[in-house]
Amino acid sequence: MPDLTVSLGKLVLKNPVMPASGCFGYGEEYAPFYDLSSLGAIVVKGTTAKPWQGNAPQRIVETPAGMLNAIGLQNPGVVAAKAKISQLLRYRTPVIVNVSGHSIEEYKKVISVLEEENTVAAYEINISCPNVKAGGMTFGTDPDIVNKLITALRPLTEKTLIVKLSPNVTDITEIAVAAESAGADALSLINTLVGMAIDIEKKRPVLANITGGLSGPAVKPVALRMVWQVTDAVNIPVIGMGGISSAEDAVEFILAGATAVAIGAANFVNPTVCPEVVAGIEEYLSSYNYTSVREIVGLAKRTVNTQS
Amino acid sequence: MPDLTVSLGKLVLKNPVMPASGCFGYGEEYAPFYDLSSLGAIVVKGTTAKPWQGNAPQRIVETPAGMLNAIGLQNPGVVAAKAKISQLLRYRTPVIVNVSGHSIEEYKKVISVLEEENTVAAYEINISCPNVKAGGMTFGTDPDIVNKLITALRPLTEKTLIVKLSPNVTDITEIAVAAESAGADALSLINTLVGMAIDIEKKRPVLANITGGLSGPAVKPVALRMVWQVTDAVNIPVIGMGGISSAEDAVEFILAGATAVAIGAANFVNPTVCPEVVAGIEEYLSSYNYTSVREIVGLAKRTVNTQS
Amino acid sequence: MPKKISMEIIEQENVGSNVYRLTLAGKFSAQPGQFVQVAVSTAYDPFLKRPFSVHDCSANTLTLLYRRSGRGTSLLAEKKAGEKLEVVGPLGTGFPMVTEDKIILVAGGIGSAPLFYLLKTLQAAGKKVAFYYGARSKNELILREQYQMLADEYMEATDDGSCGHQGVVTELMADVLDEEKPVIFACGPDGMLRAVAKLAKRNKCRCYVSLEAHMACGVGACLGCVVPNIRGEYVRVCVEGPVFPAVEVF
Amino acid sequence: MPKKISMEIIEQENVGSNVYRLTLAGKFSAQPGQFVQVAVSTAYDPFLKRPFSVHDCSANTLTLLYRRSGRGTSLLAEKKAGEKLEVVGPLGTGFPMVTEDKIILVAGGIGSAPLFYLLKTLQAAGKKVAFYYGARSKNELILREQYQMLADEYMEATDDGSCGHQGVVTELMADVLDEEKPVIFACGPDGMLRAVAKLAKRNKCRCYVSLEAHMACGVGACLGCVVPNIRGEYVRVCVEGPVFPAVEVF
Ligand SMILES: Cc1cc2nc3c(=O)[nH]c(=O)nc-3n(C[C@H](O)[C@H](O)[C@H](O)COP(=O)(O)OP(=O)(O)OC[C@H]3O[C@@H](n4cnc5c(N)ncnc54)[C@H](O)[C@@H]3O)c2cc1C
Ligand SMILES: Cc1cc2nc3c(=O)[nH]c(=O)nc-3n(C[C@H](O)[C@H](O)[C@H](O)COP(=O)(O)OP(=O)(O)OC[C@H]3O[C@@H](n4cnc5c(N)ncnc54)[C@H](O)[C@@H]3O)c2cc1C
Ligand SMILES: Cc1cc2nc3c(=O)[nH]c(=O)nc-3n(C[C@H](O)[C@H](O)[C@H](O)COP(=O)(O)O)c2cc1C
Ligand SMILES: Cc1cc2nc3c(=O)[nH]c(=O)nc-3n(C[C@H](O)[C@H](O)[C@H](O)COP(=O)(O)O)c2cc1C
Ligand code: FES
Ligand code: FES
Repeated sequence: MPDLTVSLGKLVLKNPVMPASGCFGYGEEYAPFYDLSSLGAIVVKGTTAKPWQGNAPQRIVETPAGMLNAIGLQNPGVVAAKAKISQLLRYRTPVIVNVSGHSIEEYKKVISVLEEENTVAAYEINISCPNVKAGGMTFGTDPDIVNKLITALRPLTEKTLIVKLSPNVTDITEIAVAAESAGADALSLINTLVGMAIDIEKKRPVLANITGGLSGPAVKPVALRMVWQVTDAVNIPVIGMGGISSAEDAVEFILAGATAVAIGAANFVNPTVCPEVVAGIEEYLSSYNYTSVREIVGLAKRTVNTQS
Repeated sequence: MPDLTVSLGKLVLKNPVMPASGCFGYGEEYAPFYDLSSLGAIVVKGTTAKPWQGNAPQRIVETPAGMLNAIGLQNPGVVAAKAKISQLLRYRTPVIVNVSGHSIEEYKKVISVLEEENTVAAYEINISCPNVKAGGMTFGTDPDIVNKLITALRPLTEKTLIVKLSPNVTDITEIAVAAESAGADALSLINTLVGMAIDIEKKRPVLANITGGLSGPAVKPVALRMVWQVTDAVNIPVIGMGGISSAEDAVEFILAGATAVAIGAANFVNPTVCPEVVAGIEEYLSSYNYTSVREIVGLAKRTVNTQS
Repeated sequence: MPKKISMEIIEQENVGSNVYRLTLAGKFSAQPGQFVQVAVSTAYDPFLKRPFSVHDCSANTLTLLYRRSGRGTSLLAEKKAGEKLEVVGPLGTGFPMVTEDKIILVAGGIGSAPLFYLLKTLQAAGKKVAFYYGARSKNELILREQYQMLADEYMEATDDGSCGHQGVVTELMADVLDEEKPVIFACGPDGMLRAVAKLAKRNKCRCYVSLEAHMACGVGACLGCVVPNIRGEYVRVCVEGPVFPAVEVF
Repeated sequence: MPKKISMEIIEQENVGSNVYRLTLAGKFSAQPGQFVQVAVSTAYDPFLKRPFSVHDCSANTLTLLYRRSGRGTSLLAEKKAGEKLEVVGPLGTGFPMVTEDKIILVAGGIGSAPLFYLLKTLQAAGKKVAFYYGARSKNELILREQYQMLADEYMEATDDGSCGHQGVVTELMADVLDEEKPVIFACGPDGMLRAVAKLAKRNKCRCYVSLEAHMACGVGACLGCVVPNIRGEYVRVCVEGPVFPAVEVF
């Protein structure tokens, strides 16, 4: 049986598969479908200092091979979230909290509150949510702001600090390098691409927020390219995501350079996709006689370099 | 019968529908399927000063609701292209030539050669091709270079000068404004999103070029959002494209602010999509009693502004 | 407990203009008012599953009643007996069990779908159930005969007068509410639900409404399907609903 | 002239391990070696049409022979008689008419698909046609009986020796080429085509090969399907091909 363990900074995962933030609630929602301890990690919804109400509905719309969402980071705030997070500890798998805010102070607040107890395994700093007016994505498109934010958060915790990057930029490697040099232990990419849909009968945008974030299989080619680029540019591990719906998709990301993968919208379509992907990666490794998933991280790059 | 005519600078089109560059060869390929004079315009393949060989195969790969291409602007060069273009005049519809190059000089050369005769109705300056090593997209991601390029080309022709923008940027409105202020008469958007795919059996990228350009229905939400943004930022008309496969899609782009639309990959799947979209737009207008397509350009914005 | 289950199509019948009754085989149980998410394609387009109320169910079958209205339902309508469908469910919070003996069900068009199973369940529990059915026209009173036959009382109204009272169904209900103070369970278009809720409030009747919303996950994870409650908080139609006390949401 | 045409499935037969013969009704004509593009879905995923050679055609039918190998062909294999398929064709440049009387067709596995129509057309024109059929194993010599019955000469080879000569099909051809200088038409895997072309060259026989490439448009507009010719120029498999003189491309 191939070894599926991977490391993100200090954090060791039993396998490289986790749900993507915002697509798995606070974990309990998918507990009826399988044993959550089969996940490499549980990643919870974007959490802010105070409760956020989120955007007005309509919040989601289906698009070709994907969907747009404009949830607007509805969440009960860090204090209430903390209680929910402790419930997840019984699954004996690391819990990663996605952290959001309008200002550096708000991000700091979330981490400080969660650091009071030793429940969280890692923080994923969301600098890329396209659906909130201030903060959110604006943080993620400017390398200087990214550097400032991560520099401010780094001293607050010894835990693995993951920075989640926006794909809505000219050069994602620039942001990746900024996060790495400010002390990030790992990177997550991609968050959603900004998109929209128009209702031609009502003659107005379908989403109340006008624009939303595109995810699902449609974005996979873009996500994969960015993982390929970023893993060329930094030395910290990358969690690849964007459209992963099968083990084959996950393997593409790992071959492109991702150390781990996260699955978002596919959970909505197939509630058991995460454990299926774990099993499928294992099968793939076995069929080619690899002894560890770590052997194939970035393998497609080495193939290209050898051939050319 | 509603009026379908629209203007792009000095150029008047009988209807707002045209094929997207690179998806319609030099026009003849689709002539067996319908009368090309039913098109608002014919847009031909990216044309360069000298012949370009293009990239090695494999050049295309299907993706969820879309495709990646890495053609690399294979074309016979402007002199040979000129002959093909004159063949198109018999269709009595304007011919728009997509112009590419590695340097400002090369772009200038293409226009100069085509200006020798009065065959071309408009130039679409491609500053956004992701599949060529130098030039191409690099031109399209820096507002200063865009301004310089268009400023250099503007004096060469009195014809309508369209600038085709890349979606692979943090802020597309910045590039749009740069093109407008340098004298562009219209803008085309979007070109393809940079993406990739990996063959998990061969463990290497599917495309010989490694990355390619994503197009088709998958990208429609992103394209529509960018048309919405750009038409807020500039006063020149926009040709909207990216994933349009039906009249409903085309109407979404027009409601978002596009004056005309272009259809790319959908031609490959449905060779008669262009005339079907023309007919469908007309039907839509009739069903809501609009007398002209121009009445609904940007209507979704006015709806939002009225409601909020 | 919801589960993901592959069910075989036993029968697909066209039971009215653009309305289909789909019977699926497989171990399944649900409360009235709960729903399922159904895969309409095995490819990535259409991408999301489609939510449908449980129209009927027994230990080994699940029946859905749906209107062909878009891409997904069109694909669904083409499926034939023998094909398999992936279904996730049962989902959501259905109609509550109540102690009152007199109950009124109010259906608007295809909104009748969940009320068939509810009607049968209530009657099995010994309740007297009146069925009020409204639609634009007679052909949208889908399966009216089955409700007419089963219900203890049956009333109908159409906008165009092609069947029953000409007008809206609430016009038939005012007196009964005033006199009998029944519990009301309603499903149908938003406008009808609001009218029913208003009437219920005025007559001090308890009223529950089943809502619709665009859904992605159907299990409470994405927060895509929310509606504002009376306190302005966003609640999930797929978990806290689809059935809500009318006073909570209107 | 290619056209877009909606054709009805008359028959879909499984004629071998994972191989299907699909017969479609509709006005259609083509040259041997030409191909069609077939829509495998009405949704946007899978997105592109799939290219298949004309296996046979008459004034009112088109027959395809295809191997189920991926998502698109799996969807195609599920289609039933009575369903409609959108087809674009005929496309490309097929096998040329030649003046020589002795012709050898060389098929590798499913590469036999276009050679059936070619065989019949050549025989109708009075040619003597030898059919050389190679595959890994007997079960991949799809429809071998039909070729055996029709061809003027028939030879077969399998890698595993389960049928005919054990080895590659080119091993059977050397003598004939040397003596009779036939024209060779070949379709099959790239390795086989190259071996055939090499043998043809050595024996100074004219040789035509039918190539495959990943296609988007199928009509010459996208430049997606190119292969390098001997001058290093990229030529389109969908227009200049799929049949090329072997000396042009190898
Ligand atoms: C809890 C619940 C129960 C339902 N029960 C039934 C039922 O029993 N019978 C029935 O006919 N319909 C029911 N509906 C509505 C049904 O889900 C939609 O008619 C269906 O999703 C339309 O899909 P489509 O692909 O044909 O339409 P499209 O318009 O092509 O769908 C596009 C997207 O919008 C969503 N959508 C479209 N219309 C609705 C709608 N009215 N409500 C929610 N999402 C929608 C689709 O799910 C899909 O994601 C129910 C909806 C909900 C939320
Ligand atoms: C001119 C021509 C004629 C052909 N004739 C036949 C025939 O008669 N019988 C037959 O069985 N096959 C034929 N093929 C191959 C056939 O097109 C592929 O087997 C088919 O496209 C696979 O589709 P899929 O969705 O099942 O595979 P997938 O791998 O899921 O397809 C993914 C993408 O790759 C393309 N693709 C995959 N394999 C091939 C291939 N071998 N060649 C070209 N594109 C490919 C698909 O078209 C699609 O765009 C022909 C190919 C060409 C180019
Ligand atoms: C409904 C929804 C809510 C999301 N919420 C968050 C969030 O709170 N924080 C975050 O960093 N990303 C959020 N995302 C982005 C996902 O985590 C993921 O980056 C993106 O969806 C791409 O993956 P996918 O294509 O597999 O969905 C959300 C995505 C969706 C679809
Ligand atoms: C095969 C192919 C070739 C293309 N070649 C060009 C080109 O030469 N010049 C250009 O400006 N855009 C080119 N494009 C981009 C298209 O014109 C269009 O901007 C893009 O495909 C988005 O539209 P679509 O989604 O409708 O295909 C090409 C696209 C494809 C798919
Ligand atoms: S549909 Fe996802 S929370 Fe309700
Ligand atoms: S497939 Fe488009 S040119 Fe051949």
